[in-house]
Amino acid sequence: MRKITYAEAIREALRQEMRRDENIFLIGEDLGIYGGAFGVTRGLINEFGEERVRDTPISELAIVGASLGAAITGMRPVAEIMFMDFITLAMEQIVNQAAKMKYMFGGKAKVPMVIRTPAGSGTGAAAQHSQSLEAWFTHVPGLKVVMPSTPYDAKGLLISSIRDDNPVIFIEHKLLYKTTGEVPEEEYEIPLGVADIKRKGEDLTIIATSIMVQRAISASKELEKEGISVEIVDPRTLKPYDKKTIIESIKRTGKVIIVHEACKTGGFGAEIAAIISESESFDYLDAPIRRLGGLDIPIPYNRNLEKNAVPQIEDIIKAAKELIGK
Amino acid sequence: MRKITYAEAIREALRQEMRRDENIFLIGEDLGIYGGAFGVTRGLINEFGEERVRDTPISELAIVGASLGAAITGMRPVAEIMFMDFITLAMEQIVNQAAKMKYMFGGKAKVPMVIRTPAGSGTGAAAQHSQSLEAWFTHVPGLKVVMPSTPYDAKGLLISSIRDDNPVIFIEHKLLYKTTGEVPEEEYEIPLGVADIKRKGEDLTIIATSIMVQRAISASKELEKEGISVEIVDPRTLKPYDKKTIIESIKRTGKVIIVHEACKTGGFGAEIAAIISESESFDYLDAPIRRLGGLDIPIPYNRNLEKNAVPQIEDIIKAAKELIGK
Amino acid sequence: MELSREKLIDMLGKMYKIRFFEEKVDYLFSLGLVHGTMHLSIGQEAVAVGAVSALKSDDYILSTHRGHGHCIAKGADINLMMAEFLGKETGYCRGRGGSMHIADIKSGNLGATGVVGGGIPISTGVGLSIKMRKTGQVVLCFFGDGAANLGAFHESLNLAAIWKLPVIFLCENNMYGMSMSVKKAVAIKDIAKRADSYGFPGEVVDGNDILAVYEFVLKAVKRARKGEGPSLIECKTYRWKGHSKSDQNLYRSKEEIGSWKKKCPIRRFKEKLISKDILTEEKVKVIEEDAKNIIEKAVDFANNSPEPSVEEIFEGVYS
Amino acid sequence: MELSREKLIDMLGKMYKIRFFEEKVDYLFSLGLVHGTMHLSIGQEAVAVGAVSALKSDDYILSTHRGHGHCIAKGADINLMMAEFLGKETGYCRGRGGSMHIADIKSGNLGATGVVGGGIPISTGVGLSIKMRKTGQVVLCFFGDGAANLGAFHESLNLAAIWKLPVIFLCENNMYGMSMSVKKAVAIKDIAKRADSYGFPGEVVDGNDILAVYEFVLKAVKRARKGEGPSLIECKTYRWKGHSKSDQNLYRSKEEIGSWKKKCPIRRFKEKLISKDILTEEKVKVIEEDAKNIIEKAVDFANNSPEPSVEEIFEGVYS
Ligand SMILES: Cc1ncc(C[n+]2csc(CCOP(=O)(O)OP(=O)(O)O)c2C)c(N)n1
Ligand SMILES: Cc1ncc(C[n+]2csc(CCOP(=O)(O)OP(=O)(O)O)c2C)c(N)n1
Ligand SMILES: [Mg+2]
Ligand SMILES: [Mg+2]
Repeated sequence: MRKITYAEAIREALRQEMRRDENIFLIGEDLGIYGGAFGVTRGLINEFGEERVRDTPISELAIVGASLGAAITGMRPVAEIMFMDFITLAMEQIVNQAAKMKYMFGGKAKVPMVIRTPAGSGTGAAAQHSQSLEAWFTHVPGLKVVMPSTPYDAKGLLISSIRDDNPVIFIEHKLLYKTTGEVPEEEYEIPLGVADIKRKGEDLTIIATSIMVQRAISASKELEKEGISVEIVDPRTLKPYDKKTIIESIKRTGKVIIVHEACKTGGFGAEIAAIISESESFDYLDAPIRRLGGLDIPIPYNRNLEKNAVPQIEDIIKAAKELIGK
Repeated sequence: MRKITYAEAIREALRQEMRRDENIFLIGEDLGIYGGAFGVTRGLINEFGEERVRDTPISELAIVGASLGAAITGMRPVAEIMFMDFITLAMEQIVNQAAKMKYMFGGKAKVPMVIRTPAGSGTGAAAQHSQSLEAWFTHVPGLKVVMPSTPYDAKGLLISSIRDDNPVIFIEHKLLYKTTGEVPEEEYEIPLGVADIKRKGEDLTIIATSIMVQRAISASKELEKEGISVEIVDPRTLKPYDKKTIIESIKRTGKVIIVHEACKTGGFGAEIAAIISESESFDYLDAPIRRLGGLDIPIPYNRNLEKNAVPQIEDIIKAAKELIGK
Repeated sequence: MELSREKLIDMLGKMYKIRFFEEKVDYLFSLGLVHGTMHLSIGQEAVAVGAVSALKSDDYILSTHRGHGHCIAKGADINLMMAEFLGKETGYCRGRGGSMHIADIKSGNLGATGVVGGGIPISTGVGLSIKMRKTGQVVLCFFGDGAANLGAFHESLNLAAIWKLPVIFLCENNMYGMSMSVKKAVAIKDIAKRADSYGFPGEVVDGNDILAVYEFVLKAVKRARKGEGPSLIECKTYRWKGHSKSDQNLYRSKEEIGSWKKKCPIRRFKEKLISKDILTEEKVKVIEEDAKNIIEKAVDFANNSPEPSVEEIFEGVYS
Repeated sequence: MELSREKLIDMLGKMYKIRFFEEKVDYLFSLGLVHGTMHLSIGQEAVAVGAVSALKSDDYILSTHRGHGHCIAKGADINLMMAEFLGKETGYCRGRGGSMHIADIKSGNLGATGVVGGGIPISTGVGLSIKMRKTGQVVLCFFGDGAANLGAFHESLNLAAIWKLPVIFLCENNMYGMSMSVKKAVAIKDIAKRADSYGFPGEVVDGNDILAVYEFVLKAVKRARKGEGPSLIECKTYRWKGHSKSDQNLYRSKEEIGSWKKKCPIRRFKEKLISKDILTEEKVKVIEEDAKNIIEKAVDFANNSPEPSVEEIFEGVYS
């Protein structure tokens, strides 16, 4: 099958959906001629024009508010927040308004909107351009949270997110944009809330999100050489999340490592660890749960410090060996 | 000893600290003549005047920004955000600026500021005035997070928070304001990061925060009648949190329930459950960890729905009995 | 006056309904029958009714924490409002929203928000959607003087300006944001002047003169429908009651409150209609009685309505 | 001109240092020696130097993502800046901050922020602190045209206005926020006019004329020191380079860029100083060479500096 990049997969999903439904439009900073800070929307303005590829001033709160207002009156906006760090400016509209509107109004509002935003470190952009804040949004009822790790998933999950009638926080990773993978040309949906087993294995389950899925895959290839067979579960959607697939994998392997880039304390890994420890798979565990997350520090600028601030392939290998007792 | 309310204990801490150090000032909406939406700062303007009990326009982002600017240039502001729900408007300044400034600037900034804010439901104020968002802040390096459950703790922890040189999110609970307890008249500090065992017991550990400590105490009295002896651990500070006290308690009892009001998914209880399941106390557990948290819904207005949205005394009793197998 | 007799009478009736609705809920509250707080707009009825009267029925409004008046002006069913106020299953929001969140999306009432200024960004999106769907509607966004100091105000007015969105930003300046006098919170005389920062008209209106409100909003509506963009209208008015139930009214004087009560917008409009021979004292009495009856019936309706069921507590979180 | 000869020469020297610093880091970047992005202010040097020259050394500044010029104008040690730029332990921020976060709190440089508009709320607190501590200082807050559309701008200017804080809000209008032309982002001609919303002076200045910038800022500084409150100064200028390294410059024309290059603020100032007999071409050469040498030495210093140690990665998170 054709291989394209993660960024291209996202662009293709946007393009195909915009062709299908004229109520879909893009809104955010520098999406048009500039093509987005990471080039994701490049070229779309040529096909769809300024109305539907709508550049805004630097007004994150209003970007989300405008999306929300459009969503409840018949449109299907796809907003972009240029870096996830700046979503801090829009929390009020996301959390108090978009997430709660339907419930607060007795179920009568429909809020079909997507907020795309790139997270993650690794680009040398330091503390205010490198955060991974997905855990916050998993804590907010009314939102859905999606975090694709491959071009294939990015396309299918974005299409599903756009077609969903709820506010979806769609979190991309800057370092994944240029990674490639097989992606069908036609449109397809990947249902929200269904995990994917990225690799089958027997000795150990690694639950990883976003770029950590790729690192876990690399680690598992190394581990395989040493006779350790790793199963990799990618939840893909963090809210709702696919408890069943996670638990069944652990029941099979009896050991689990959870890996994400966000700070370990209070990260999404805590929720997964908690769910496991509350569930029947607790009895199947033959070693304590292991969490790998970012250090509890702001992301530093220096390349070496930056790298050390979040889990790398070697960290996953090391943790796996420790857990297996090798 | 003298008994005063939780609101009075906070006011007393503010008053005594402001007398001690003239660089401390209060900043927020309606603090002065109005005395704060919950009356916490009532009367302080008479002693300290408008300069140091500083009413602001409705500008939450600027309230935090103004506090931060003052803090790095020699003042010690104590800001109030009237309801925790509105802290969503100030996330940028809290998370990107205040929390990261010291690290980002190579350790050279000092950021002594406190943000007081009431959280919690139970007042019939519905979805946008009832949230408990502490988990978000525990996920942000550079912040400290404090959540007192008694008048005694409120006073001592607030004094320590004011004297701390880092940004502290100090989370009060609306329903606790009128509860009373013994509080010394003099000033005293309760170190941040030290849990308190609110009740000794043998059969089961309940880890509870804020108002859930009070509900757990009530539940434990009932459970005692049925021969179930409950130990209650109140972390008091969620960041940094006192892992040692938690783990030791669990090693003794072998069973644990974690209770908080915030939505269960992605709540602080997840972190606690994860820490336990990663630690040596894992081996001592003879039942799965049990988490009780708010339902994953916005807080509804109707009194009965509202009550059902968050853990109540009966829910704790029920969970305890199930865990004990009675 | 382009307004028909019928419409004028309807406007007066709505003012009475608002007044009586709020007096009633104030009373219910004092009996301890209400869980939560509420924000009364008694004294500000001319703004809600005057402004909404300049809209067509399929236009949109966005309301605030002090929103009962806006809803009634937009034609809300008082039964469903009262049921919501009392947290009943039959209420507009199935008892999940309460006083601060009454909404009726299908009638164009896009709801009240408890976050000051929270509706302003949303209104820009509604305007954008109108523009993109080319429906010719407009959206009227209510907010208070206090809201005009939030970042949301600035970002939204700027967005509406550059895209020429059909939004009417209506600032109800009742002189205070909770205890904060607008004189302390804003260093200029008129909030309306802030429109200059965005390049569209800003107007100051006597908010206790319903016809003046109507007239200025109508002008803004026409402008919006023509695609000329947004307007900011500041209606100067006053709330007679405390900010909410926790208010001890320490920040303003009895005299000040008393002087504004003398400027009652309902009496003023009523007298005008009588002086213009549109109504008589007797007819007004009938209108008043009708309004009172509607409120009483609504209380009965609400009282006889079931509570929401706890089994259904999860309903409405997701589509 | 109240400025001493010495000071004028120092100002020109600083402009050269900024220019050469940025040309150098651009070059280092092109060699692949830099991890991350950066934002160059080449073409805007008159704003940074003109504005900061109106301050005393114990006054404060707040800088932006495009902040190298502000730091140098405030007297930063170029060695420590370059070391920070290259992520070294000897840098201002021990390699933790990088290009976007250079700060030197003790010299009054309260740091650069990577969040557009992020420094504006902070500046109000600095102003408040000055006022409460009665130190007679002022704070100069830099931000771009793009930042003027953020809520942070509005809330902060309002706060500074009502409390009469000693803040100078300095908007560097370089015509674009990334690819967004200010003409599309703002519906009025001058951002300075927005000061009217808060009741304090707003001035438009030719940002390529260093003496004009100096003069207007000095006026604002005097006002602030007298306790009369804040000012907004909009300096119209232009950035010659792309927004950042990801910029393909598709949104503006070669002609436009070229026309602004002709208005080079350094050449303009240099020529003025020569025409006023304050400098000669030869002396200027010396100043230029000195500036170049300082930059070269800084690169050496940075290159010879150690990397931060991974063992100390946690240092600085908490006090
Ligand atoms: C963002 C935010 N901050 C604070 C509050 C608390 N609060 C509720 S109403 C109010 C005053 C609002 O003033 P204004 O906008 O003038 O409206 P009014 O109440 O006068 O109708 C305040 C401070 C809130 N609801 N939202
Ligand atoms: C809140 C926020 N939104 C978006 C960005 C991405 N961004 C960085 S600089 C920039 C343009 C800023 O424009 P302006 O304020 O005019 O400053 P300039 O870059 O022109 O100096 C943008 C959009 C950001 N850093 N912060
Ligand atoms: Mg008001
Ligand atoms: Mg600019």
